[in-house]
Amino acid sequence: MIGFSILVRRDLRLAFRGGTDAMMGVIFFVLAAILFPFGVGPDAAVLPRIGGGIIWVVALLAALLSLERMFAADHEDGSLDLLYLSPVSLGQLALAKAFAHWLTSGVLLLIASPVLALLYNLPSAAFLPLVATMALGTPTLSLVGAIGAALTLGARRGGVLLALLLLPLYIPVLIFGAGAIDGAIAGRDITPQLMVLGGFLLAALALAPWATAAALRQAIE
Amino acid sequence: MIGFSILVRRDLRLAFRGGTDAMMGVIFFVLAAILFPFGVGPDAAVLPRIGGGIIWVVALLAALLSLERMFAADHEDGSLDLLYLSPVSLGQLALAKAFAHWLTSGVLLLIASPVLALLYNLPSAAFLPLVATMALGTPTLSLVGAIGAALTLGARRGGVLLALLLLPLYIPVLIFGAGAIDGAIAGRDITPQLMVLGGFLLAALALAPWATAAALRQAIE
Amino acid sequence: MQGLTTHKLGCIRGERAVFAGLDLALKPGRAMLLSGPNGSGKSSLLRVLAGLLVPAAGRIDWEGIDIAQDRDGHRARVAYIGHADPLKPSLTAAENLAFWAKLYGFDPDIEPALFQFSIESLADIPVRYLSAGQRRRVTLARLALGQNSQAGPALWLLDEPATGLDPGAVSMLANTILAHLSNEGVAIISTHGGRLDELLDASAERFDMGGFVT
Amino acid sequence: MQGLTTHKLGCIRGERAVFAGLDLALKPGRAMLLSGPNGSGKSSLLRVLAGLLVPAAGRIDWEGIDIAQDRDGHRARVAYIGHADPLKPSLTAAENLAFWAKLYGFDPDIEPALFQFSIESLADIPVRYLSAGQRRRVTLARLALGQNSQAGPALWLLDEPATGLDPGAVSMLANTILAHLSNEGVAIISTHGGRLDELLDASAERFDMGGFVT
Amino acid sequence: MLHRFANPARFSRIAARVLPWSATLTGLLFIAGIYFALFVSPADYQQGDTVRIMYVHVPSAWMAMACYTFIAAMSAISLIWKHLLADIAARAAAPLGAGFTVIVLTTGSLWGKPTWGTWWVWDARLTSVLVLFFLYLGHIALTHAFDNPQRGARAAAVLALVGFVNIPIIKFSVDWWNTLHQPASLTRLDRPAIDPAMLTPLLLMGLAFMAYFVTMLLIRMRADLNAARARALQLSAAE
Ligand code: HEM
Ligand SMILES: Nc1ncnc2c1ncn2[C@@H]1O[C@H](COP(=O)(O)OP(=O)(O)OP(=O)(O)O)[C@@H](O)[C@H]1O
Ligand SMILES: Nc1ncnc2c1ncn2[C@@H]1O[C@H](COP(=O)(O)OP(=O)(O)OP(=O)(O)O)[C@@H](O)[C@H]1O
Ligand SMILES: [Mg+2]
Ligand SMILES: [Mg+2]
Repeated sequence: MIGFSILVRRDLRLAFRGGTDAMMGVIFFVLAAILFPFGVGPDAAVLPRIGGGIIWVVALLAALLSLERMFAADHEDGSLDLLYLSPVSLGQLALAKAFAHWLTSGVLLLIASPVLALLYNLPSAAFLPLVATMALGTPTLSLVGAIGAALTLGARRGGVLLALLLLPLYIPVLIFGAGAIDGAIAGRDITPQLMVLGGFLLAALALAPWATAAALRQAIE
Repeated sequence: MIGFSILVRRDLRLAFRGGTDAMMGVIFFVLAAILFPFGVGPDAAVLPRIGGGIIWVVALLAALLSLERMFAADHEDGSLDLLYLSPVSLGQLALAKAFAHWLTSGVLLLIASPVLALLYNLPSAAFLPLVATMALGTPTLSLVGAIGAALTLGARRGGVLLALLLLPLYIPVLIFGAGAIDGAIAGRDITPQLMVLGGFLLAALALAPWATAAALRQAIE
Repeated sequence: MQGLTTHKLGCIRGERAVFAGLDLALKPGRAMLLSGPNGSGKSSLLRVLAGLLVPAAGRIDWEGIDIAQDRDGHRARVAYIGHADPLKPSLTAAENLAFWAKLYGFDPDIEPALFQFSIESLADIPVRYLSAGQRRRVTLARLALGQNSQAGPALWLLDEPATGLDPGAVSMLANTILAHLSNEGVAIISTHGGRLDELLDASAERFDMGGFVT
Repeated sequence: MQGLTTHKLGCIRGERAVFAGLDLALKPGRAMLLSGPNGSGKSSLLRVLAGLLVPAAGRIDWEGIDIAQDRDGHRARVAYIGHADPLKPSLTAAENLAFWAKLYGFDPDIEPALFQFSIESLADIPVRYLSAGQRRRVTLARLALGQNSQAGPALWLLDEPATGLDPGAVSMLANTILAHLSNEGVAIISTHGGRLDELLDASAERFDMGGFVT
Repeated sequence: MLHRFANPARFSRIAARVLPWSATLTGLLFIAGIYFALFVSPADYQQGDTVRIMYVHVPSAWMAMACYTFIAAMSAISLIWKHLLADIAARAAAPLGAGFTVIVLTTGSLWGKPTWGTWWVWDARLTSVLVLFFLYLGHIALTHAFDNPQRGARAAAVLALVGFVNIPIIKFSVDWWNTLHQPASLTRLDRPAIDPAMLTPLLLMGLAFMAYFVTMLLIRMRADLNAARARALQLSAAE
């Protein structure tokens, strides 16, 4: 676990110094959310209706955006070789990377989302579900994203490929996340959706580090 | 002009081989457009209402996305030094880079947008205006984006900075682009909006290469 | 058999055989200088020995035991320096080194390592602002980190470590390597000739990869 | 005064003076070997001479005329090789070279240049798959491109060009430089000693940057 | 180098022997299946003749899932035992699976229009099949994304295993969430809830799809092996 925290702290420091694109995700998130009213027209009573969905889609795109270079810099400058040779296992590395990614994107999205909810005039019943689904969903995005980032390391047209690979894996999270908010607005019980999102998270926690490690092992050659 | 076409062809080849992120923009565009119905709920009659705005916002984000590395790779591997020392002026380089960026993102967005309009069930009156505003607007995005990309070369937290710099410059394009589509759906004359977009494009064509060249000159040291 | 031996080692990269049938033997306390024309497979061999590349054929033994039997043990005994400098431009030299020291469980005091390569004054400068040779020194200081720790790596695999170093720094590197050898360590060093070769001459075997290109 | 001269040249990087009061003079047909410890400013000097960095003080004359008077003319006479290899990994060696040849208006036939550095067989391999020395050869082949063209650059500024080259390739490089000098060209080459120095010895001045570090 | 192809060589020989039989069987099963589906089985009292879409829709749905399962199994073998044939089998099966999935999606939409009144709804069954389609596409793209084919195979294998979680979701989506789509009536633990007159053509078509898959798989694997051997010969000739 010491290795884990060393790795997380390094990634956070790099993100803070601007060495990585993780922060980009949040800026993107807020920016995109601000842009939508300009595009759609702010007067429309339509905003609260679509707000939950838009916030979730944008969160997903923001996660995707910052993922591509999760391992790329370390791959290019030879750091990945050294990380592999270190006493820390690749599984732990994967978990640390995903956790750092979540801290620099997911958590900030989480904090930003109530503000956006205000911006979109979401009914107050939607606030808690929005934050809850984000809290359950964004770690899954980071964990699953790590698999994709590792799989496409050094691939031709990596960015496109990454999007293609992650799209099917992200859609379920999106559906249940946005579904819960809609449900809450309609006054329905959203426990089932939260359970499913929690299940996704548990499955991702169990599977993703393993799969990411396997993918990284292939990328080192 | 020979230099211009050599540069454009190189960038296209690199994009095709997957060396750059330009194509990422389009995939992102289509992907985002596919995701929205998942998030917003497809049954809603709301999709055609917000379709034009969404398409424009997503186009803008797609342009932004592929901009960050417009000059970055050339900066890192020393190619920018050689480009500067070549007989081709930095202004021409800036124009070539923006044009290549537009060919690999804007044009594809242009082609994809009618498909998305279908997907969103936009009224048929909106098709031509959508394509026309895209045709006038996306080159402006590329040209203005080149300034931002050059300014943030080697800067700390470049991505965030880029987004912050470009956001205010992009919003006018977005407002008039999305406004034209709404106007067309409402049956109004959209010539004024198209004129404004055309004006933006001319201004960008005149100013952006010069500003980009100045920014590049600062980045080489 | 003590030290490192390879048996009929072969390597394939991108569907093309780089070398085949390679037999090496290196006793503790000795270095091996790998030479050979560009593209003859020196870097590939070092990566295979480090366990970064899986050999297409043959095996590698350490103290007579196949390293494939004990991957974790092998990783713990390898110190690898590649062509690239695995440094983050936005972190300072000291931060870069401290990270690797902590991750590898080395002594967290990096001062002696900085001193060994005479880069104390660069410690707090972001690597982005260092010259090529200064960066290389920071990379090499990692070797000193392991050396100054209790159970540092025994097998050093150095891929043209002297690239970009001035003569003074080459001597520092040579001294570091000689100290490692005197500790019963093993070092395999790829090189194209130069001062480092001369300084290590007395303690090194030589191996020319030229003959094994397939 | 023929050739290149500098007067009281000074350079500041990152708010720190790297060197100051530098006076150089180099006649056509001569090379200059720059040496000096890591961080002494060799690369910085070469970048200043190339016009990539603006000097903080002093001036640079070519054939007695200040280069600041004629930036475009100066750019056209410079061939610059830096520490990094400006090659795109996804393009083949031939595509990379052909691009620079076309952009600089050199002879588009790159065969002789490939031949000069003995990399004909690598022409169609993406640079991604080349070894470090093979990449360096591709970078250097750019010099041959200009040389084989009608009015190639007269001022070569080479920053540790022999990095990663095997002895054979160093000879190819030395021959290329000697041919350039015999054409009344000028070359300034940073180096840490080694074979290239020996091969160029007869046609080169030496200059130690060590004394100008501020 | 040769020992790597010794085992595949044996595979090629066996495949050559099996192929004519499986191809013939495929043809016969298709003829019988189509005959029963079009002429023997009755039209549905509710849906009329559109019910005959089922005889394509359901077998291709089975095969789309079975094929993915096959790929996942091959991927596990490839990752654990590093067996060359497993890589090749997975690579050969992916486009076939993608094809079956396209058939499910199109026949489903065609069927949906008359019965549900819409081409498409975003319910769990339909969505998870769409996800399956994207997974196939990702698998194919990843396989070919690297200059080193082995890297592509390994990366795709990891993806196949990760994506396998989708298969139970497709299978049980109709039970876990109430959807428009038909729940399982045939592949249930108790007795099939379907008229035998409809069961016969369905089973015949299922077997025909299966035989078609095996035949195509063998053909594609053999072609792949031959290409690899040609490349190896070329390289050794160049040296
Ligand atoms: C694009 C839309 C559709 C998709 C993606 C789809 C997908 C599937 C899948 C994956 C299965 C296999 C289930 C299993 O073996 O457990 C299946 C079976 C079936 N589908 Fe669809 N389907 C679609 C539309 C329809 C429509 C419109 C109908 C008719 C109303 C229909 C009727 C059936 C029936 C009767 C079965 C057999 C169930 C069983 O006996 O197990 N499907 N479908
Ligand atoms: N981009 C930069 N910004 C600020 N300072 C820099 C930058 N690049 C180099 N320096 C500093 O300028 C000084 C001279 O660096 P330069 O690269 O010219 O040295 P050098 O003689 O080429 O060294 P080497 O032999 O290591 O290549 C060094 O102290 C270095 O730290
Ligand atoms: N990632 C790769 N994929 C495919 N082939 C590669 C790869 N890296 C290197 N090669 C090829 O393998 C051969 C050996 O390369 P290697 O880097 O081991 O040579 P080297 O002896 O270290 O050369 P140098 O002296 O130039 O560093 C070369 O022909 C090279 O083109
Ligand atoms: Mg090498
Ligand atoms: Mg230097």
